[in-house]
Amino acid sequence: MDVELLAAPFDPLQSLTAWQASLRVRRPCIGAAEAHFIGRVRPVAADGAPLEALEIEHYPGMTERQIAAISQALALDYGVAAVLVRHRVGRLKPDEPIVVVAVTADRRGPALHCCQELLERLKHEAPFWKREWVNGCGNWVAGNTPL
Amino acid sequence: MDVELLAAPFDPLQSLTAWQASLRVRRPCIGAAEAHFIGRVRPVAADGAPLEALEIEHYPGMTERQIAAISQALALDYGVAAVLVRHRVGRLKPDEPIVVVAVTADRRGPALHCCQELLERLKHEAPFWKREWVNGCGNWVAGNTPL
Amino acid sequence: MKSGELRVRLFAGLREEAGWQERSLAHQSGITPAAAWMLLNLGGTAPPATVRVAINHEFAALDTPLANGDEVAFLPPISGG
Amino acid sequence: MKSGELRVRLFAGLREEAGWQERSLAHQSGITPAAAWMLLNLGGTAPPATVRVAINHEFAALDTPLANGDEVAFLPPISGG
Repeated sequence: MDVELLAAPFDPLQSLTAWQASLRVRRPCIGAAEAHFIGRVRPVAADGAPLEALEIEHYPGMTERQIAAISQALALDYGVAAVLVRHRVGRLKPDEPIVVVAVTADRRGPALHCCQELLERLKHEAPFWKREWVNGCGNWVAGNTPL
Repeated sequence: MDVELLAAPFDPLQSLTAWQASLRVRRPCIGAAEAHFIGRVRPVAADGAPLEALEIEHYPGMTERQIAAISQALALDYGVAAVLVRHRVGRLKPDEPIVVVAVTADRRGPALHCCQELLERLKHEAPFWKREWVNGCGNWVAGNTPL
Repeated sequence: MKSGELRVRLFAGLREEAGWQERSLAHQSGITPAAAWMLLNLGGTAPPATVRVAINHEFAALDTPLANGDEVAFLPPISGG
Repeated sequence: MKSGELRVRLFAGLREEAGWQERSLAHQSGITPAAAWMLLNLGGTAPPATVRVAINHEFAALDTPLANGDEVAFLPPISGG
């Protein structure tokens, strides 16, 4: 379980590189199956206007706790070996990474399905709120984009 | 569509880094949703014995053509922006990467589902044959591991 | 926070509508998040159905009795990931 | 390969059982992959049900008529990815 909220821009592939290295410290073979998801800021707001920035608010303490609880529960359910979550907070520009989720397991089914469900549960159960900034005005996003 | 067979060991995260850079040449924002899968050699053979090496045979010409055809068809079906496939051939040691599949799209659903189906179709429709080497003896693997 | 108090927190759109992000409230026996919402005049007789409640960083029901020193938060619809 | 010939290729376990990986065969009008399998004595009267056929790098049916110069391949069960 490797969960962190980040206040500054990050490179998901560097997070994955560091995570893989940390897994190799514990055992020579990391899982035979590894699934990742990277989410980035869309260049347009919900109404189609060009987006200036996306602001992400969270509930310090609860957000980290919820992500850790969800990750732990799913890792157990799916029998996966390791889980990584990095999630941005603060003000992001279009195309900046928001989230990376990664799961390593012995088989592709658990890796892929756990990664997908973890992402979905983060979106609905981890306290984050997005505000889209367009022409200097901020609008809170109501809920999530469809799958 | 970015498909390549590799005869030597490779680092999937470096393949992903190069692929992302190549996508950014064409447009400032690569997709808001990106899904990856990495498959590696298991340290044990199908019968549980420690594996010395995994040999992967292919059908030069047909294998590349099949992967490109599958990728193109799925990219169209799911409406995704870009697809990457790297697949090893030759003799691999335990833990070495076999395959990386990556899909970038505007939404998480198409990215995740296309990545998963592409992997499944590669496993069943791209001509690759695996031989497990244990104690100097090679055994052809009959079909795929379950999902 | 003094003993005998509850802490109430608001986030995102709820915070901006109310014009504050954190208040304390006297603890009374049997007080619930629903009662705290009314006592703080947060609008109507109850939170909208889309608002979720957390007590001490865990999701909870609107009618959970609050203990002395609890932190109760009202959370507008979540949009993470 | 000379004109009037077919090329036949075997892979993996099939190649090792037969002891060769590539042969040419005279093209005859109406010849199919199934007939080529018999003519080359690859075992039984037809390939096992798990063996797939490719003609010129595309999957094809066992009874597809082969054209002059075609490359036909017999593929044991695939295990990629």
